[in-house]
Amino acid sequence: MIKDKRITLPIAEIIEETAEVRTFKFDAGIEASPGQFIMLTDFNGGEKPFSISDTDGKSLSVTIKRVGQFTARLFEKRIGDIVSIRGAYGSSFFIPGKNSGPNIDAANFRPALCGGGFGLPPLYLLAKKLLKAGVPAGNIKVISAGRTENDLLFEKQFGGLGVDYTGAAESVALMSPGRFKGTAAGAFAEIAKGVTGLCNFVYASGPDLMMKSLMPHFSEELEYQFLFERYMKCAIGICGSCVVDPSGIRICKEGPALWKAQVEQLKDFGVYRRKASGSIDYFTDRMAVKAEGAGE
Amino acid sequence: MIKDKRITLPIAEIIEETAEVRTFKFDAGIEASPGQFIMLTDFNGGEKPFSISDTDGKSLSVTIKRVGQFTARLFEKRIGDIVSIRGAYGSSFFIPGKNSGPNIDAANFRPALCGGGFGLPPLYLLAKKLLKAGVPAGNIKVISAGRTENDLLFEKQFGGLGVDYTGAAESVALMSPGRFKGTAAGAFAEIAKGVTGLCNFVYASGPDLMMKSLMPHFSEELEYQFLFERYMKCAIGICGSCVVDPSGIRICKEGPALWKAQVEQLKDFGVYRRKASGSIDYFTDRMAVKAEGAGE
Amino acid sequence: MKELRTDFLGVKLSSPLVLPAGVLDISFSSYKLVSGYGAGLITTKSLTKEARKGHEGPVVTEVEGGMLNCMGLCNPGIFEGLEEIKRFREISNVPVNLSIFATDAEGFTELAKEANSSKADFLELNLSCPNVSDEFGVPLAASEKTVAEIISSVKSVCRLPVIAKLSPNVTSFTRVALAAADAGADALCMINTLGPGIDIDIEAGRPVLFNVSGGLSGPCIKPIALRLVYESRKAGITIPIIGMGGITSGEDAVQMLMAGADLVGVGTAVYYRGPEVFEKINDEILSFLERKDYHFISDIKRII
Amino acid sequence: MKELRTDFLGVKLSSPLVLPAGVLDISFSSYKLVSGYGAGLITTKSLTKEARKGHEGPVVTEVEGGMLNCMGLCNPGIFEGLEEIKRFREISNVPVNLSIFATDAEGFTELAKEANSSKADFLELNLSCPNVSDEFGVPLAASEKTVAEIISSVKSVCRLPVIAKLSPNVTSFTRVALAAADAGADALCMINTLGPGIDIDIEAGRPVLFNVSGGLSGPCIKPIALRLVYESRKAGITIPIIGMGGITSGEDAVQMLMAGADLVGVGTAVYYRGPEVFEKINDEILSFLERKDYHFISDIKRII
Ligand SMILES: Cc1cc2nc3c(=O)[nH]c(=O)nc-3n(C[C@H](O)[C@H](O)[C@H](O)COP(=O)(O)OP(=O)(O)OC[C@H]3O[C@@H](n4cnc5c(N)ncnc54)[C@H](O)[C@@H]3O)c2cc1C
Ligand SMILES: Cc1cc2nc3c(=O)[nH]c(=O)nc-3n(C[C@H](O)[C@H](O)[C@H](O)COP(=O)(O)OP(=O)(O)OC[C@H]3O[C@@H](n4cnc5c(N)ncnc54)[C@H](O)[C@@H]3O)c2cc1C
Ligand SMILES: Cc1cc2nc3c(=O)[nH]c(=O)nc-3n(C[C@H](O)[C@H](O)[C@H](O)COP(=O)(O)O)c2cc1C
Ligand SMILES: Cc1cc2nc3c(=O)[nH]c(=O)nc-3n(C[C@H](O)[C@H](O)[C@H](O)COP(=O)(O)O)c2cc1C
Ligand code: FES
Ligand code: FES
Repeated sequence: MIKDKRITLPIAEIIEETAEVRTFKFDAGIEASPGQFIMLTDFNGGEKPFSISDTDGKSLSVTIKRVGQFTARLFEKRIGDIVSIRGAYGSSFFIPGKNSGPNIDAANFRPALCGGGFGLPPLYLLAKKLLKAGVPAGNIKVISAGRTENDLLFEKQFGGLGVDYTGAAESVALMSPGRFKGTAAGAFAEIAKGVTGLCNFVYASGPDLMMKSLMPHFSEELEYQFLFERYMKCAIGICGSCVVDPSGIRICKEGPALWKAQVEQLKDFGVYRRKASGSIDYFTDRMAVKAEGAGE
Repeated sequence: MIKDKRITLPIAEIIEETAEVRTFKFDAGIEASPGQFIMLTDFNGGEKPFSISDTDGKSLSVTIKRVGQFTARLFEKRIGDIVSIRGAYGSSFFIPGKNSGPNIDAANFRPALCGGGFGLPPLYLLAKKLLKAGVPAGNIKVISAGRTENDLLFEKQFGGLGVDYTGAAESVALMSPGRFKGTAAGAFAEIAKGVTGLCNFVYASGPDLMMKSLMPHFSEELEYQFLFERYMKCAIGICGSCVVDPSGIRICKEGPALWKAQVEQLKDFGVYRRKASGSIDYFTDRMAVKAEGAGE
Repeated sequence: MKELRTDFLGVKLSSPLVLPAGVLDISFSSYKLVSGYGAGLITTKSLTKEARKGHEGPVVTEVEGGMLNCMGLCNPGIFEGLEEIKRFREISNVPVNLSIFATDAEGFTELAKEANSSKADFLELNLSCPNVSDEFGVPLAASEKTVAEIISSVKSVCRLPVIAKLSPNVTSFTRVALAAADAGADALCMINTLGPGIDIDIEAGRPVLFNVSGGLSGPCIKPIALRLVYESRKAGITIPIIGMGGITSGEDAVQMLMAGADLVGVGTAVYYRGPEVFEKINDEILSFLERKDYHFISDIKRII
Repeated sequence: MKELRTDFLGVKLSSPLVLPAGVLDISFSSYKLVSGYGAGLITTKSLTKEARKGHEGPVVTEVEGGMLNCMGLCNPGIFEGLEEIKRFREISNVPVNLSIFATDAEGFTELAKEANSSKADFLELNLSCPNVSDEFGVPLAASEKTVAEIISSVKSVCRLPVIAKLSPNVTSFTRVALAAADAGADALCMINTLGPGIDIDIEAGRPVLFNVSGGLSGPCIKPIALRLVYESRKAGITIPIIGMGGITSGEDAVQMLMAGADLVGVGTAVYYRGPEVFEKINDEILSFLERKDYHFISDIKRII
């Protein structure tokens, strides 16, 4: 019996989110929770991890940014083209009353959802599930970070949640003219200021440096979960490619969603990542600036 | 996942039934129905089929006659010696209300159980299960065939069923001085005479020629099941060693308990058996005489 | 209309599914059973000159993903074996592949001569029995030279198309495959059982099989079978290939065809899905053709 | 008192369980994770002179009874690799087996020299990578001569005990094992992955692995691993053997010891039972010793 069945199927729908970001939808009935990811390949070289940005049990979406060779090839695909996915993999985000975490009930749960670049889409699925679990829409603060206004993702979708579920989640767009100008961290501080006492949990998802830049604004007792990206090859916990230092946490298994207590142990967080070979790749100042400044 | 797990364990008990027949009991919780068999080995050469003569779900017994090298070696074993069994295998006997067969309810079920030699013990388990299914003890006629009185098996056990379950099954011993003298078939005819109209099903278990010799005494509409012995190697339906002609029935899978309709198709029944090599071995007159005369 | 019928060395088969040597094929009744369920070609148990009763039991043991067997080439011998084919011919037209086994070219050739007068359609040379090997565990026919010798010799006397059944347990499989084709084999059959392997009963502290080791078959050897078929094609083998090793479902059979096989053997799967497995796999292949809008088996052959 | 402690080439190990090359062993954190769960010896990913990013994905695919992988020897290169061992040494005393890979004796020898200055306890030569082979799919080190050459050359420069890791994909395994022992290997490690094998996606009509084929590991290769260990002993190998291939449970580990191994590798089982598998198997071995009233691992070694 094969535990990990791959599903090969045509692309059902392609949605252009921005010039560089598209959502690919598949008629695949995969059980998945927010924060989890799939591995996707077209059998032409490369199999890459993508967070699940939406699922209703019958269909599943991933939202992909064109960054290199593999994603560029995906952007040439049309509806009906065949790709192959496996998963869902990894740990998922806390949902009050659904899985284990702090003892807060849905009504009193006031989370901030901070996403940078393609870190935002998994927070969309999270927001949907939070609403479904009974968290009042008005309790949910979404902070989206993008380089320019054009990079801001899922503004409409988050707005739509307001329509679908009473009391829309607040979508705060940052770092674009006419809105908040600054970093994700700055926006979080701003939000936190505005809603003091109202935010008792943070979900963050994006580049290390963006997530790390949020932390100085956290009160000591604030509980959080960060969604990590590390180089993934097997995604089933055996190759060691995605392991973080020094705890040996496998981002593909115990992650990608890590708890505060796990994050606090990390010594590579925001400092370095491992490349495909396993060699250490230190974040450069340029990257730091890029990440801090662009939230991506 | 392994479907067919072998159980290796010490012999829990050895009961001397006759000089040449012993019952070996194991503390093995194997699901088994009457008629089914196990494969038994001591890892010293040979793995052989033996019918289950008793089981209560927690322990299991087989009753073995010393006939050749393998069984002789078994007779040297002591309690605590380790052997290995796998199974239970094959089809099982009809039990009214429990599995499919003729539409007779337990109360009106009046079976004759005809066993020759080591064919008798599986009928003991059958009798227990019939009683448990609600067949009145008085309805069950047991015909045991043996060479001499000393070869008659399980007389006490069948008697014991009378003690355990009200209305004992009748144990008719044959071909021994002071009892019925003649063949199993003769005994069956006698019984049938004595209980005309009372017997509406026959179970037979023993050498081909003994079972075949019963048939002339059957009325045309009489339904029956015979328990077959053929050379067995794999016992899981792939090696082809136990297949009977011309239907391709595998005695280890579709058998060993065959229905009338299956028996009627056989052309090897009572004519030949296949040897370990697969070559055909015709029953000789001597064997026929032995089988007819001695029920073994 | 989707179509399972296929042509193999000039003989029409109703299905590409083959009953391989050694599984439910001791007697004509077994052939009948299996062909009745839709196998397109029946291979006999490998026959030797004399009857062999095979190894003492246990002769099979289930392991993760498959099965070990050390039947030990039990068979009734060539003469009784040919009788079984004759009996089958009286009741069925399904083609028969006569498998033979010997330990040298002379022995194979002698048996091949007997095959000339048989009712079989093809002659398969079992060059790969893992139970007959030298002290270092090398199968008799691991060498290109021996394989070529046996095939040429058999071809020189045999009127039937000759199929060489190869062993996966060699360092350089494709070299042997090429040697077999060059020597005149009309088709190749791959793979025989892998290994062999050992199962150990830890309670008894003994090997489970009395012969200690046995050939590995079943689902877990499929990846290796697929590779050897694929690599044989890549190495330039153009004669037909009967691919086998772990084929249990229509998906498996389609994979085998895609890897480059012309026919597909289904052996150990009988354990998992019964002799009905042939009917089931035929149906599953048809559904696949239907769903993907292919028409013939040939449409999917060698497409990877 | 039952005892898992064991001695291996003069080094004390807390358990006979070994993390084999290639599984959760890119970085010191992984070594820590796995040794924390009770592995007695940690093998590094096979290191090459330069960093290698490995093959494009998909690089793994689950198959019946196991897994195919074609990681492609991704590793950070010998220098960064030795740094990982150094980092591990700062936090743990669990012995480390440094695995290296090169394509010829010269390359192995160059790497072995680096090993002299490392914190590793043993040097393992990966002579058996299925991903580096000639056009006929023959692993570089299938020949007795090449194996002997590499080992002698490495032995002449290396201060660490040398373990030769052998490939099961050769016609005559025990001959290669004997050659390795004769050439001075201090221990043997067997087996590397089997095959390789191919998995095919029938919907796409494509091989699943981008490298087409990958080495087979996991439960289904255990029978073959057990046989090769057993046959090595029978052929007269007396140096220690690290046995691996599909070991997933205490029962499996006991089988491997009974077949003749001194230590037991546990790789792919991490997929089925998590990194906790080492703790679980240790416990399962202890229960077995308890139940059968054995005292030491050595009591069950080679008893079949
Ligand atoms: C848990 C997780 C979730 C992700 N979710 C999303 C998502 O929802 N949307 C999205 O657009 N991207 C997501 N990514 C990133 C995505 O995998 C990479 O953008 C993609 O692999 C880039 O491939 P490329 O060939 O186009 O670019 P490349 O030029 O190969 O690489 C560009 C960047 O992607 C990273 N990358 C490349 N291959 C991998 C790999 N196998 N594993 C991890 N990172 C890799 C590189 O480190 C590099 O920083 C996620 C990554 C992880 C680990
Ligand atoms: C379904 C079935 C149920 C059986 N139940 C019992 C039982 O409850 N009690 C009992 O004493 N015996 C039973 N037998 C018969 C038992 O298997 C043989 O007596 C035993 O195998 C003899 O082995 P041996 O080496 O002692 O004798 P051998 O000298 O080897 O043979 C003596 C006889 O046993 C038969 N035999 C040997 N090996 C096998 C085999 N592998 N499969 C079938 N027959 C074989 C031979 O054909 C021969 O007629 C049963 C057989 C079958 C097929
Ligand atoms: C019980 C058994 C007996 C076999 N006997 C033979 C044989 O006599 N001759 C032969 O060439 N192959 C024999 N084989 C090998 C099969 O023909 C086939 O090559 C192998 O089992 C792989 O296919 P499978 O996985 O579908 O069973 C035997 C296999 C099994 C399981
Ligand atoms: C993902 C993966 C990577 C591997 N990488 C290596 C390697 O770099 N060097 C090596 O000698 N063996 C490597 N192997 C082989 C293992 O060390 C081991 O020999 C084999 O997997 C059999 O053991 P198992 O079934 O317990 O995994 C690798 C195996 C796997 C599954
Ligand atoms: S990607 Fe292989 S262990 Fe996580
Ligand atoms: S004993 Fe093998 S098929 Fe019945």
